[in-house]
Amino acid sequence: MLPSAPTSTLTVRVLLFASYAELLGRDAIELELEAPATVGDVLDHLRSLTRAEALPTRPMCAVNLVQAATDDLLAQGDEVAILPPLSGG
Amino acid sequence: MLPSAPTSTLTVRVLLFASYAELLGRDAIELELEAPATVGDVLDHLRSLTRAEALPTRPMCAVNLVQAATDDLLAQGDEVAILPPLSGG
Amino acid sequence: MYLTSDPLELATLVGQVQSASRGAIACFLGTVRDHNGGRAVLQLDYSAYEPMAEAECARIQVEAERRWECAVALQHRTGTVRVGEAAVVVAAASAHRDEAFAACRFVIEEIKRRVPIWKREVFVDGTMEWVEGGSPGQMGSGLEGQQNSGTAGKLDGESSDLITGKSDATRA
Amino acid sequence: MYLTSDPLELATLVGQVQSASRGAIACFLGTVRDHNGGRAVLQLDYSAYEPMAEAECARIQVEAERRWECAVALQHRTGTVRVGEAAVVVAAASAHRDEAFAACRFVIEEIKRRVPIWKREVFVDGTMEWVEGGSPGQMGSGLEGQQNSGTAGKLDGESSDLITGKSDATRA
Repeated sequence: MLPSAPTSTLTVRVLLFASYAELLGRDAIELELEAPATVGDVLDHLRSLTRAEALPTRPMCAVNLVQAATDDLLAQGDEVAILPPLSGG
Repeated sequence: MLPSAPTSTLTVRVLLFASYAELLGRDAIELELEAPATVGDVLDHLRSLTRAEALPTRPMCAVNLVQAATDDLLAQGDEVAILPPLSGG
Repeated sequence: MYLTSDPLELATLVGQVQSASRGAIACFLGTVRDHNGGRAVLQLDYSAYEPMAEAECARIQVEAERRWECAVALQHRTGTVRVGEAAVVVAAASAHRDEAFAACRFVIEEIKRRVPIWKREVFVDGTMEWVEGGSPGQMGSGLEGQQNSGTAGKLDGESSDLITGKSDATRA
Repeated sequence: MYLTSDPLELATLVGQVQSASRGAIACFLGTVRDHNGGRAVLQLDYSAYEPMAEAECARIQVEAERRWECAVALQHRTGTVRVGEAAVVVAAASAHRDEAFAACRFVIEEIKRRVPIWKREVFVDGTMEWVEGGSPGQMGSGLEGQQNSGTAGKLDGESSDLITGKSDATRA
């Protein structure tokens, strides 16, 4: 985040699944982030909670049920899901 | 058959299916043929029982459950099946 | 018995091929359609050269199970099969879905190509037609199938219930 | 609902796609295998990002039904699925078997590639492993799936129940 960023904050709900949920010991986290915030900021925060290398550099993510990129901007109330490699079927 | 063929005879059972059975009004015929006899001789006989063009020139045939060619020789007691184009499934 | 006059049960065939080591099961059902060539179909009447059809189905099963690492089951109805009922069912189970799909597809194609079974379409208007439009197959003897005209069995152009065309209510 | 914790019934899905105008029905069942990588499997535990998984399954169905002239049904289990039980079932009905097979195959491939579902293998010896060896897919948003390492979620090399590898008891 830039030093000149406004000091307003936004809250997002982060969902964790499968091995990521196990890794972080929970399946959901409420995060308050300084705006503007991106998916990557959420990932940085998660890395601070565990060993940084435990999450891949660019895990698959979704914002409000739609797949998202690491530099996508977040809005207040967004649901951010961090998805391990899929293994359905 | 050659004029010099031996005059011994053999009996075969001819099976007819589907449209061929309907064409000839029966589904089985006992035929006594002069030996040596071929599948083609059976077909010639069938053609004499109906309009010759009603049977294709070389219908699919089987002798004793195995597909046979028109010039295959027959033996006493053979089961000769004349098979319309298949339409299973 | 590969041929039966009883209704076909997909679950029964799946149960026959399923095992704890084969996780992929591909199946095919061919059911009787209600229309063919714009005409309303009531039912299909299947007849077969039964001993040869049984032998040919067994050969198809063995060939599929040898060619792919799989277990195969197949059944075909004889007699009257009504609209919506299954005339043929195939199930193929393998450890891998590529093999299961390939074996299942092979079996249904070979059934249509090689097994001496014939169907007659019975239309709602009471007319009937033998379906003989399929290309003749090469059966287990290894001999080439003879080319048959699509109108074999046609009787002098007037017996419409003998005319055989390319129509096929189960040509699916 | 495309996801369910109840046992899957192939006949139910076949009934959903079957109609008198669609005579070819191709199906696929993926069942839990008893062994994987030489280890005896007891069960698989499936979890899902349910609202996204439901949306993705709906998109897959629509895509298949638009691309081929067919009707498609699919269901995936969640929760515990025991050895021999079906984890995923697909049925595709069309007037023609080419379309039915193609649609069925497309749907199972897309389920594996795009639907946010994860499985953990529970072995007979009591150990567990998340299965995360699949290549990440491209989901409905149209964005490219990010490349994930096969060992994402691995905790410092010592938590064997978190280690994710290429093993997969339903990789069929």
